[in-house]
Amino acid sequence: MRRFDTIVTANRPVADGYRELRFAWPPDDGRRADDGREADDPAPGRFFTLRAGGRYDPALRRPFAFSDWRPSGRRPSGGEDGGAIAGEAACVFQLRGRGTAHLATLRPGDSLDVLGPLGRGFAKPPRGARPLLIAGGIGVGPMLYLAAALAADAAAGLCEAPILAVGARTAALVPVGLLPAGTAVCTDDGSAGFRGTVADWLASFDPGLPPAFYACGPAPMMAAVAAVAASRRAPYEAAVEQWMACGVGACAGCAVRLRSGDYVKACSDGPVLDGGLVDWEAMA
Amino acid sequence: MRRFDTIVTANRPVADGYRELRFAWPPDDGRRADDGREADDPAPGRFFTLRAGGRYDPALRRPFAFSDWRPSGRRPSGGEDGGAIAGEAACVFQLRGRGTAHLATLRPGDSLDVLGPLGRGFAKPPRGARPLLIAGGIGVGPMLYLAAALAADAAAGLCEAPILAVGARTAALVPVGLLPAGTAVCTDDGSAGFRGTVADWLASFDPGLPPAFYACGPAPMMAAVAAVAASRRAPYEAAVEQWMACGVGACAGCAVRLRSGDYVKACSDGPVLDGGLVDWEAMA
Amino acid sequence: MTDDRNLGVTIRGMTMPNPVGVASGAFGYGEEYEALVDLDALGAIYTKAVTPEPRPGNPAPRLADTPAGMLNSIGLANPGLDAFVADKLPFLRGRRCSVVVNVAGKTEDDYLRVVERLDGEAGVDGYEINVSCPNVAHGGLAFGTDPAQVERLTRRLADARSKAPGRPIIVKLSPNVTDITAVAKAAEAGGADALSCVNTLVGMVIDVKARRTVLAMGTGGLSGPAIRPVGVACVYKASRAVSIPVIGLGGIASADDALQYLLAGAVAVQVGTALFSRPEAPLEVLDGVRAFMEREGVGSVADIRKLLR
Amino acid sequence: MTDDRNLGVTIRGMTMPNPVGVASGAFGYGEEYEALVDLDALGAIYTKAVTPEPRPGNPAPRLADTPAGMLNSIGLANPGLDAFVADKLPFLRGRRCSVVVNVAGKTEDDYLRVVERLDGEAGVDGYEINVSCPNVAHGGLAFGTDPAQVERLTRRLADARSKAPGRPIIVKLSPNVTDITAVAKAAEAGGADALSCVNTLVGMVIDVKARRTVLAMGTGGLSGPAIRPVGVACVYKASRAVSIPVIGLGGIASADDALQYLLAGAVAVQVGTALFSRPEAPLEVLDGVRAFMEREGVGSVADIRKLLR
Ligand SMILES: Cc1cc2nc3c(=O)[nH]c(=O)nc-3n(C[C@H](O)[C@H](O)[C@H](O)COP(=O)(O)OP(=O)(O)OC[C@H]3O[C@@H](n4cnc5c(N)ncnc54)[C@H](O)[C@@H]3O)c2cc1C
Ligand SMILES: Cc1cc2nc3c(=O)[nH]c(=O)nc-3n(C[C@H](O)[C@H](O)[C@H](O)COP(=O)(O)OP(=O)(O)OC[C@H]3O[C@@H](n4cnc5c(N)ncnc54)[C@H](O)[C@@H]3O)c2cc1C
Ligand SMILES: Cc1cc2nc3c(=O)[nH]c(=O)nc-3n(C[C@H](O)[C@H](O)[C@H](O)COP(=O)(O)O)c2cc1C
Ligand SMILES: Cc1cc2nc3c(=O)[nH]c(=O)nc-3n(C[C@H](O)[C@H](O)[C@H](O)COP(=O)(O)O)c2cc1C
Ligand code: FES
Ligand code: FES
Repeated sequence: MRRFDTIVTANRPVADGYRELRFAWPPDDGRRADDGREADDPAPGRFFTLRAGGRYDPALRRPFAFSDWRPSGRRPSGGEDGGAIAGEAACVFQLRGRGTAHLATLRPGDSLDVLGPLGRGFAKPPRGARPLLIAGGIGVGPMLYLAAALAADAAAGLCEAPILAVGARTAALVPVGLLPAGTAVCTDDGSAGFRGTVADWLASFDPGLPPAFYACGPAPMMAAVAAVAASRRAPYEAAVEQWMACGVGACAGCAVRLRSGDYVKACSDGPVLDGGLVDWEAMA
Repeated sequence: MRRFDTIVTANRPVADGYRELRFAWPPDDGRRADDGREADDPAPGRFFTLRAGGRYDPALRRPFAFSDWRPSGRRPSGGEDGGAIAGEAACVFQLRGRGTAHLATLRPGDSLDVLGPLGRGFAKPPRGARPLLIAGGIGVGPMLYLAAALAADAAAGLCEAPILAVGARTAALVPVGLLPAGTAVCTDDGSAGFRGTVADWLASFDPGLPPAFYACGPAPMMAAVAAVAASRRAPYEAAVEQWMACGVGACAGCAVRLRSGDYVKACSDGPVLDGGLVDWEAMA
Repeated sequence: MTDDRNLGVTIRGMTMPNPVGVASGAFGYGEEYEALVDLDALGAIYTKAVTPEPRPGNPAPRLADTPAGMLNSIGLANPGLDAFVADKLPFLRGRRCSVVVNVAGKTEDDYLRVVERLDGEAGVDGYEINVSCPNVAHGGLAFGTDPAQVERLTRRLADARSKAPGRPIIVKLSPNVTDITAVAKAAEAGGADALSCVNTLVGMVIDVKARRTVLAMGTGGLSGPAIRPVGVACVYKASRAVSIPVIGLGGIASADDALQYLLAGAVAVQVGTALFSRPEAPLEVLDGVRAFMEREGVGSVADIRKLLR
Repeated sequence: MTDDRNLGVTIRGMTMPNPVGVASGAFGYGEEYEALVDLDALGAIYTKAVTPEPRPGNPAPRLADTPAGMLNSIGLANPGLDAFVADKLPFLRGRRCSVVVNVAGKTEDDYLRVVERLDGEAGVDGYEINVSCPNVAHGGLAFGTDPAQVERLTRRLADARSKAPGRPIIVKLSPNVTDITAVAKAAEAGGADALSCVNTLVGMVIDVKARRTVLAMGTGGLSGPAIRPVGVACVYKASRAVSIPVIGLGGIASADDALQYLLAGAVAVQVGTALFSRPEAPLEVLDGVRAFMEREGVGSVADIRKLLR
């Protein structure tokens, strides 16, 4: 984890009100460790915070999940540029308020103030389980990244192939260009893919294998997945969203209520939590 | 006077820590009236305020004097574009704090929020008097504009040719590229032109005719010109600087103390005031 | 579509055509902004403070820039009661919007003199009693911080109102107090028809390079978006402590800001500092409040607060 | 070049290596920021509040974004005295910077319990008494607003300090009072060794779309650059009302901000909210203060205030 100033490499619309922001990732940062949980590993489910405006306004940085990350390196084949591959990270963000409005104005080459990687990412699926990835709204970024990572793991024989489902109100809100082949698209109005919520889709879907749930999205969706996961006695890795100040576990600002009544910190205990333990009602 | 959103046309450095900002002036605005004092006339000595940052931070707009203004119009000869000439206004600004730091980042095509024209500009010189224009620091913008206007008037036989003197600590602070031929440059360190302050220069300068003083710059310089003007019993049109809030005479925030002890408003009674009446000590 | 009459706000005998006014001190006496703002579209103009005698105001500089805000130490600069009536009131008379005169003074008698004299003048719709001015000394502290004195002053003013009994007395509260509900209740007990909430917070900016305070007076009043959360909390508390209407202000720059105040319990709002940045701000605020009421199907401005969960 | 020893600030038996600390609640118990900030370069760590019992804190959401600031209603969430000593203090012990424990509680006895227990523990250099916490009810108002109670509590704490008599009692003042000098004098009279100034202002943000307060608790504490002018004014007044040292905080994000406080009369500063935006802010502040002292030829931090004209 480190605060650093870097450079925007791309910033483009990917759906109505959604953009993908890409930026250079410093070469000496974020080498992926083998256990996938190392402090500097930008693993799926982990996040970073951006300064989204002036020096002190907004006073709070804005958190975003990695939607992609590639370390810098060298192509073994070399080439004109000596084979250098620049490191890059990305997020998919929704335009919500003043912070994201500012981020939308950034152009390639603009400076970007990043703090990360932060938080706990997704655990690996149990052997023999089918990873079911459910994304809604701003949850699409981290699930895309997780889908890609699990697909690579599956190709290497480390887990079963993941299935990604993306839910949205209507087709225009789905970042189709970013979705891997085979993604189940669900729209409330039926304008693309399955008509209904991802929860509806889930109810009618047979994963073949015992499922392992992964989800990120609005609280009602997260709660619906929790119900399905509970009924199937399946593990549920849920990435939560909560206002943050420090992002490092120091301020206790990002409290998430568990069904036990206890509070955990979204930034350091999460953002990935056991979805069966979270009090989703309190998050709504 | 009007608040409007326009477009930056140019923004370039003109000296160490000084930039010239140019922007489109709306076609239906600021037609110059004959008496030179019309509400919408961007005359020399008048100013405008810019929003220099976000929607509400800074909360106070920043005032700048016109350093140039050209109305839109049509070339009588026509041409490919039908002879259209776009209106344009400009200021020369010094990088001081957060507002001007923001302005320095603006690029051609960026939007600009302008309120103006505001305030009272310079009076015409008395017939037969030699206009002596003294600029220091951020005062250079309005004096350039006044020098150009008086030169045009002089060419039309309406007044005597003006003489412009520009003072700075050192040569690098002088926007040489903007100065008309014949400008007397004074530097404290003698790195360009006359070695010494503009007041020193003035003391040794013989205008030939009875002088009419015009000045804009730091308070000590303004006070020195006041002394010279008083000793020569010459008129002194002095453009003052004071923090402003409304810019239109409503808030009484921009109070400037006169030697009488009364206060006047820099924005609506000025910014051009009778330099002999201002309490320059209180401005320092 | 909501009928525009539903935007009206009545306080005692004064009916403001809509809930969005311009705050005292930020809009002069109206005339100065005529070229920039359609005055007839405003709900009310709260004038710059009027004192019995002309006041030159404080030494300069009187302004400082702060994060998302500003400091002022204008010091009640105003032409005085006679000049107000002779030179400023004629322009204000006959405006479609309500005209509320902000009243200030050094002593209680000063306040009385202003109200008694203006009661005889047409064109004034109400009085906003500036008891929160840092310049009116009272035991070393500002006037409006002592509930007992606020109650007494309010009662004297309410009693004095004979010629124009329909004009409301609106007491303007300071946020610089330990307990704003105590002052609010005191004003209500004294007979205030409404409260306005809040005046500026006491603040200071030091120019480190020059090694002195930016304001010649040292401290000044902090206003602008920076103080909005303080104002909203004050209105929330004050409106629950009294049964007279509360007018909210402090950092309102957009409709969303105004709606925060209206949801917190205000029946009307004022726009101050935001005028400096965007003179058309009050009209944009009004448009947004109107759109909100239509969208939410709210019948009157005073009903907006009922929507708060 | 200024010898770094001149940056030291001594309060009773505690000597902070430099005047720049990190504010209570913004830096946890130090450990959380270890990867981001060189703790040994700080002047002091003021811990998150410690109460006798563990506290889960307030319902969520606990944070809101405001213009140039933020609201928090963390609610003194902390693991309690025993867990603090067992789990947090060992990490803090042996840091080069001073460790000031922020003490809170529901009753006066709660405060005493924390100080008495910690007096027996090495690694604590001083106590910051959080009498300005909106959660400690006292006649409906926050504790720290009543001078008599502040004096009594301070006296009890100062008297109780037996095992570690060198550790200073620093009373942290609330800006939510009519007269901060009255509370400052009360703390001094009770035997406080220093004051810290200011805690947060009471504020509220309403989510207009959701029609409810953003914070689950309704109101929260406003911090960040927005409140800096209020903090500077409070330090200016408090430091002139007492002869004990004052530590300034509230919206400090840069050296210039810190120097405003030091010129206003503070002998040291704390950085809170700015840490969230820029964890290295306190070190940048320190560099800037050091550079200022060298440039101006000031021999000690406490002499900076003498430069104010
Ligand atoms: C760990 C984590 C990962 C996230 N990943 C993504 C992502 O990949 N893509 C994405 O688009 N968004 C993501 N978010 C949410 C994102 O941080 C907010 O949308 C963003 O901060 C909004 O900033 P703003 O200034 O535009 O909106 P604001 O004007 O500040 O807020 C607009 C509204 O959004 C809500 N909001 C803002 N921030 C948060 C937050 N942190 N938690 C809950 N509600 C909030 C508020 O209720 C507010 O009303 C993530 C949040 C967290 C905590
Ligand atoms: C009528 C008028 C015309 C002006 N014309 C020009 C011009 O043509 N070119 C130019 O460079 N500047 C001009 N100025 C000054 C210009 O407005 C300030 O330099 C600018 O506002 C600084 O903004 P900032 O945010 O960069 O600095 P800040 O960080 O806000 O201020 C930096 C320092 O500048 C001083 N300062 C800032 N604004 C003012 C002000 N309005 N009056 C006095 N002191 C101030 C303050 O003391 C402050 O310490 C003019 C001012 C007035 C009143
Ligand atoms: C320049 C200025 C002058 C003010 N003068 C007065 C005044 O004369 N009387 C008064 O009651 N309030 C006065 N105020 C306070 C405002 O009316 C208002 O209460 C305060 O600024 C908060 O609102 P805002 O944040 O929208 O500006 C003044 C404020 C400013 C900025
Ligand atoms: C998230 C958060 C938690 C805080 N917790 C405490 C606390 O436990 N005890 C305390 O005395 N002050 C607490 N404060 C107040 C700060 O220490 C500080 O007084 C205030 O935030 C003003 O400084 P700033 O603007 O630099 O943040 C907290 C502030 C924040 C933002
Ligand atoms: S954001 Fe500070 S603890 Fe999570
Ligand atoms: S800036 Fe408001 S009167 Fe001049």
